[in-house]
Amino acid sequence: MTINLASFLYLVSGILFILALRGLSHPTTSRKGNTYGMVGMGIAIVTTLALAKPSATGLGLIVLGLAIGGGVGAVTARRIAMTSMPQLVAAFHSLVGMAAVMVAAAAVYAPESFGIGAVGAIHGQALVEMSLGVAIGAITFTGSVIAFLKLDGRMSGKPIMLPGRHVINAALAIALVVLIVLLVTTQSTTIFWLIVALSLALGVLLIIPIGGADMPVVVSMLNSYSGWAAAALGFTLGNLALIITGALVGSSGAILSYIMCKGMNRSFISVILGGFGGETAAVVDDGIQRTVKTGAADDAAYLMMNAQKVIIVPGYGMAVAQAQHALREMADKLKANGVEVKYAIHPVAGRMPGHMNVLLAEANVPYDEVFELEDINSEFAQADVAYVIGANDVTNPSARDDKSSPIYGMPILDVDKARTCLFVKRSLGSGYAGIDNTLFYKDGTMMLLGDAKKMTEEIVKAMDH
Amino acid sequence: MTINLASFLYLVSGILFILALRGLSHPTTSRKGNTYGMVGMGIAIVTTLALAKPSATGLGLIVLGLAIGGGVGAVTARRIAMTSMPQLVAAFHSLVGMAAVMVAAAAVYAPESFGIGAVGAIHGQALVEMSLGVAIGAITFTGSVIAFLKLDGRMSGKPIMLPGRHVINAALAIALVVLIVLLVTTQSTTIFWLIVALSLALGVLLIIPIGGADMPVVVSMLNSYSGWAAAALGFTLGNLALIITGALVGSSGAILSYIMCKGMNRSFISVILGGFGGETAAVVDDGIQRTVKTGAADDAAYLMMNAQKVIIVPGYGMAVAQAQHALREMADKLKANGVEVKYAIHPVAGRMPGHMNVLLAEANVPYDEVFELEDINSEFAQADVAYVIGANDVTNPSARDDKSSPIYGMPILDVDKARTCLFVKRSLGSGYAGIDNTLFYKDGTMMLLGDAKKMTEEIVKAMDH
Amino acid sequence: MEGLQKALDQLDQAVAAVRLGVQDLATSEGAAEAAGNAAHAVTGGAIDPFVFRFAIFVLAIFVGYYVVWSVTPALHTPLMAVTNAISSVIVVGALLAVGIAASGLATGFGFVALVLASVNIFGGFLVTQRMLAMYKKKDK
Amino acid sequence: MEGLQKALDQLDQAVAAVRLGVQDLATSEGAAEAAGNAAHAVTGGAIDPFVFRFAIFVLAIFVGYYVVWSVTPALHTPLMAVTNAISSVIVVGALLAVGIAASGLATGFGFVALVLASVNIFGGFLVTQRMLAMYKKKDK
Ligand SMILES: NC(=O)c1ccc[n+]([C@@H]2O[C@H](COP(=O)([O-])OP(=O)(O)OC[C@H]3O[C@@H](n4cnc5c(N)ncnc54)[C@H](OP(=O)(O)O)[C@@H]3O)[C@@H](O)[C@H]2O)c1
Ligand SMILES: NC(=O)c1ccc[n+]([C@@H]2O[C@H](COP(=O)([O-])OP(=O)(O)OC[C@H]3O[C@@H](n4cnc5c(N)ncnc54)[C@H](OP(=O)(O)O)[C@@H]3O)[C@@H](O)[C@H]2O)c1
Repeated sequence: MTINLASFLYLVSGILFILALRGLSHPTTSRKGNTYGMVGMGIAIVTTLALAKPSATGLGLIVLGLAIGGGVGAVTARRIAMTSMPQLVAAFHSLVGMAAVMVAAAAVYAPESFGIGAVGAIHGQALVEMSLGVAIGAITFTGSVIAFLKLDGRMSGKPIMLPGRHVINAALAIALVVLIVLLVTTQSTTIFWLIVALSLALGVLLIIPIGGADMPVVVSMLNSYSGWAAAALGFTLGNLALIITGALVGSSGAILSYIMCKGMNRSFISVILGGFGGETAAVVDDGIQRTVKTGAADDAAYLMMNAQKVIIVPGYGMAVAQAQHALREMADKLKANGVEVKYAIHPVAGRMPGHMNVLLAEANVPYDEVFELEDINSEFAQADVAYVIGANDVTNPSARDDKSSPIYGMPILDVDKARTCLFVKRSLGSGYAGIDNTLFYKDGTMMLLGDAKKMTEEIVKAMDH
Repeated sequence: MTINLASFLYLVSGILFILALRGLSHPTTSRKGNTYGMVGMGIAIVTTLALAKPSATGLGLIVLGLAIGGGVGAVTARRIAMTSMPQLVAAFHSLVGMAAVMVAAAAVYAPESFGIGAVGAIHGQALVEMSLGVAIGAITFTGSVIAFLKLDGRMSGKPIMLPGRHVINAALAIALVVLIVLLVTTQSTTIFWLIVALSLALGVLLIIPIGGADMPVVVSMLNSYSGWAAAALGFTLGNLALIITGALVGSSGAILSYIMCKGMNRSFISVILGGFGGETAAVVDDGIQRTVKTGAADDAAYLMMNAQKVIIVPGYGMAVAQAQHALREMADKLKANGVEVKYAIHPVAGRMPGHMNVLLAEANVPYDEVFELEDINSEFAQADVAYVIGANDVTNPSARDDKSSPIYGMPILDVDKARTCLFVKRSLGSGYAGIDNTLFYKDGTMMLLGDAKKMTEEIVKAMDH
Repeated sequence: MEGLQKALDQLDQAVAAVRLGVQDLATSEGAAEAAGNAAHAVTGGAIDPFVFRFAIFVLAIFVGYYVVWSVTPALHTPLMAVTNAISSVIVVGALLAVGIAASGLATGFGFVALVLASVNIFGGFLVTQRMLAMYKKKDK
Repeated sequence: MEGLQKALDQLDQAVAAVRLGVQDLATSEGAAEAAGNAAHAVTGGAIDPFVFRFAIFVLAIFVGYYVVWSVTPALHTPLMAVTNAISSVIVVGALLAVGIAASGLATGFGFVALVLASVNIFGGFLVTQRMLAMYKKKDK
C-alpha cells in the first residue's frame, strides 16, 4: 500500500469517527453512529497492517495482543453495571494514557519504524511533539487511575491537600519543559523516562486535591487530555486518523467539562483547584426547630393513584439504590391507571452527564417520556405530584432564591410548584453540594424516608391494594 | 516570506472566515463576524503580496486594480436599495465566476507564476483541477448574469424551455469532459478557451428554463458553485485559504438552497428542472361565486387600536411596496396605545431567505419583536388581529388542509386562528405559487385592497383621528 | 536566496539519505520487513500534498455545514452577502498573476480578475456591514 | 521498491531543476521578481507537511466543537464512552511498533500499548453498543 493511499484511508477513518459522534445527536441514529466508529477503527487497523507489512512473528504478536486486549475489553463491557459507568470510563482513559506513553517509548527505541530518524538522531520536531504526547499521556494515566479509585470507592473521596501543592506543581511543570529541551539536544533515553516519571507524578498531584464528587468533571477533562495526547503523537507519526481523532476527543472532553461546570454553576478553575465536595456533608444544625411532614408508602401510593399528572425527578440516590426498575414498574402502574407520567432530568442530576438517561433507558423507560429541564420546567405548576427520588441539589430552591447559597444561579427543577412534592431519600441529609434543602420543611412536601428502591417497591405494592 | 509562513497565514485567514460565518449565529455577534471576515481578507492579500514580491510596475497595477474594483464595489454597496439584495448578490456571484475564469487563464499562460509547471508542460493534476475550476466558474458567471437579469426585471421571468434541452445539456457536459481530457494531453490554449466557451453556454442553458420566482434558489445554488470553483483553483494553487473558503461557501450555498426548497416543500430537482412560477398567475375562476368582505383604512385602524394583541405577517408585497417604514410607524402607534405587537416571519416569506428580516431591520424594528414560525405559530389563537401585509402563499390554509394543493405540506402561519385577519394586497390575485387563497373568503377575514405602503400609511393617519 | 539554497541542499541530502537507506534495505534479507521500513522511512515527507489538501477540503466542508446551520434564519440574507464576499479570496490568484507577471497576456487576465474580485471584496463586506448595522440599533 | 526508486529519481530531478532555476534567476536582473518566482517554483511540494497537519488539526477541533454540541444531553454518557473508544486509534502506533519490530524493547513497548488499546477498542465500542441498545427498545 502506498503511503498516499494509506493517508487517504486514515482520513476516511477520521471522517467515520466524526460521523460516529454525529450519530449521537439523536437516539435513533446513535447505533448507526457507533457502527461507523467501529468501521473507522477497523479501517485504521487494516490500513496500518497493510502499510507495516509485519513479518509472521510480528503478525502473530499482533493477533495475540488484539486477542488478549479484545477479550478483556469485551468481557468488561459485558459485565459492567450501568451504575459503574463513571469508573469504567476513568479506567479506560488510564489505558489510553498508558498506551500513548508506550507508543512514544517504542518510537524512541525504534524511530526508524516510524520514519522519524534513527536512534540517537531523531528529528527535533518529532521529539518535541512526542514529548508533549508522552507527558500528557502519563498525566492522563495516573490522573485517571486516581479518579477511578475515588469513583470506585477504593480510595477516600476526601480531597488530599498537600501544603504548597501549587508550588510543587509549578516546579514540576517547569522541570518538564527543561527536560523536553534536554531531550531534544541530548536524545537520551534516560531523560525520556525522566519525563515519563515526572508526568506520572504530576498526574497524581493534580488529581488528589480534587474531591471525589468532582471526579466526573475530572474524568471528562482527562478524556480531553487523552485526545490531545493522541493528536500530539499523530503529529509525530504524521498520521491523519490520530490527528483528527485526537482533536475530536480533545474538544469533546473539554466541552463536556464545560457543560458540567455550567450545569453546576461553578467555574472550571474552582473544580481544578480542588478541595470541594469531599464527603456528603452532615445536616446543618442551625438551632431552629423545623417541622417535617413524613409519610409512608401507602400515603404516596394513594396520592399518586389519584393524581392526573405525576412528574418523576430522579437523582443520584436513584443510581445508588438501583431503583430505576422499580420506578419503571411504578410508572407503568400509574399509566395503567390513566395517570400522565413524565420524567424530568436536570442537566447535572447524578454524577455524570446523561447519567439518569442511561439508567432510565436501562429500565426501558421510553425516551419520549424523558424531558430536559427547559422543556418540562413550566409543567410542574400543572402537576399534582412531583416524585423526587434520590435527587436533592437539583431541586434546591436556594439556588433560585438565596443569593448567598454556594449553588446560587444554578438552574433548578421547580418541584415546589407541584401541588404535592414527594421526597424519597434516606434522611434529611444534604446532597453533593453539602447544603440544606429548605424544601423538606415546606407545607406541600412529604418526606418518604428510606432507600429509594425499597420505598418505590413498597409503593408499587401499596398500589395493588 | 517563506512558503510555510505564508501557508500558515492562509490558514489563519481561512479560520477568520469561519469565524465570520459563525458570528452570524446571532445579531449581536454578527458585526464582529463581518470584521473577522475583512481581517481575513486583508491577511490573505498582504500574505500574497509578501509572497509574490511584485515589481514596482506590478505593485502599481495591483493598487490600480484594487482601487478601481474597490471604488465600484464601495459605491454599489452604499447605493443599493435593500429590496434589491437578491439582484446584487446574483451580480456579485457573476463577478466571482468570471474572476475564477480569468485566474485560470492567467495560470494557463503563465504557469510558472503559480508553480504548476511551464507553458505547454503544466502538471496534469493541476490542469484537471484548473479545468474544473474554470468550468464551474464560467457556469457561475453566465448563470448568475441570467439570474440577475431575471431578478432585476430586465429579462422576462418566464421560463424559456428549449426543446430537447436535457439532451443538449447532457451533450455539453460530455463534451466538457472530453475537452478536459484533451487539454491534459495537448496542453493547448485553444482547448482551454473551448472549455470556457462551452461552460458559458451551459450556464445560460441551465438557468433560462427556471422561472424568475425560483431565482433565489438558483442564486444560492450559484453561490455554492462559486465556492466549488474557488476550491478547485485552491487545489491548483495549493492555497489553503482558497480551499477552506471554497468549501465553506460551497456548503453554505447548498444548505441555503436546501432550506429554501424545504420551506417551500419542493424538491431541489424540481426547481433545477425549471418551468415553475413564471409570472404571477391569474385568479382561478372556477365559477363559484364567493363573497369577500372588504374594508377601508378606518375600519382597520379601529379594529387594531381596540385590540390587545396584533401579529404582523409581512410578505413579498411589503418588499415590493417598500412598506416597512410605514409598518413600523403603525406598530409604534399601536404600542403607544398599549397594544402588544409582534412580527411573524415565515421561513420563505419574500423572495430570499431572511428577506423580511433585513427589511424590518432596515425600518428599525427591534429584532426581539420578530419571531420565527415555530416560535409564534401557537400565539395566533390568542391574537385579536393578524395584519397580513403583502403575504399570501405563506398563509394559505390549503398547504395545511388540501392534499391536492401544489404546496401541500409546506408549513404555514396560522393567521386564520386569529380573531380577525386583515389582508393588505392589491387584488384577489394569487402569489408566487399561483394558487388561490381560500382565506380571502372566510368570515373572519377583511381584505384591505391597495398598495401595501399606501394602505398602511392611511391606517396610520386614521389612527390619529 | 540563501535560505532557499540551504533548504535545497538539505533536501538534496535528505533524498540522498533516503536513497541510501532504500538501497541498503533492498539488498538486506527480510524483504517484507524492508518494504515496510522503506515505506516508513519516507513517511515524513513523501505524502502527496494533494492528500493533505483533500483532507483540509473535506474537514472544511464539515465545518461549513455546521457553521451555516448555526446561522439564525433572520440573518440568512447577510449570510448570502458575506459568503459572496469571502469567496472573492480568489483574489490571491489574481495577485499572483499580476504581481509575478511572466507574460503580458497573463498579467492582463490577472488584472481583470483583480478588478472583478475587488468589486466583490469591497462591495460584499460593505453591503453586509450596512445590513448588519441595521440589526444593531435594535436593542433599544 | 521500484516505484520508490522512480519517485526518488523524480524528486532528484525536481531538486536539480529548481536549483538550476534558482541559480539562473539569482544571476538575472530583477532580483525581487526572481525571488518571487523562485518561491512559487517550489510551491507544489515545498510546504512543510507540519503546516498541513496543523491545518487539519485546527479544522478537526472546529468539527469536534460543533459535532459535540449537537449531541443530545440524553446521550452524554454514551458520548464519553464512544470518544474513549475512538481515542484508542493510538493503536496504529502500537501496530507499527510491533509490526516493524526494529528492536526487542520497542516491540515490547508496542505490544503493551497494543494490548491496552485493544481493551479500550473492544471495551469502549461494546459498552457503548450495550448502552445504545437500551435506548433502542424505547420506541414501543
Ligand atoms: N451529573 C453530573 O455531571 C455531575 C457531575 C459532578 C457533580 N454533580 C453534582 O451532583 C449533584 C447531583 O444532584 P442530585 O440531586 O442528583 O443528587 P444529590 O444532590 O447529590 O442528592 C442525592 C441524594 O440522594 C440521596 N440518596 C443517596 N443514596 C440513596 C439511597 N440509596 N436511597 C435514597 N436516597 C439516596 C441522598 O440523601 P440521603 O443521604 O438522605 O439518602 C442525597 O441527598 C449536583 O450537586 C451536581 O452539581 C453532577
Ligand atoms: N423566501 C425565499 O427564500 C423564497 C425563495 C423562492 C420562492 N419563495 C416563494 O415566495 C413565496 C413567498 O410568500 P409570500 O406570502 O411572502 O408572497 P406571495 O405568496 O408571493 O404573495 C405576495 C403577495 O403580495 C401582493 N403584492 C404584491 N405587490 C404588492 C404591493 N405593492 N402592495 C400590496 N401587496 C402586494 C401580491 O398580491 P396582489 O398582486 O393582489 O397585490 C401577492 O399575492 C412563497 O410561495 C415562497 O415559496 C420564497
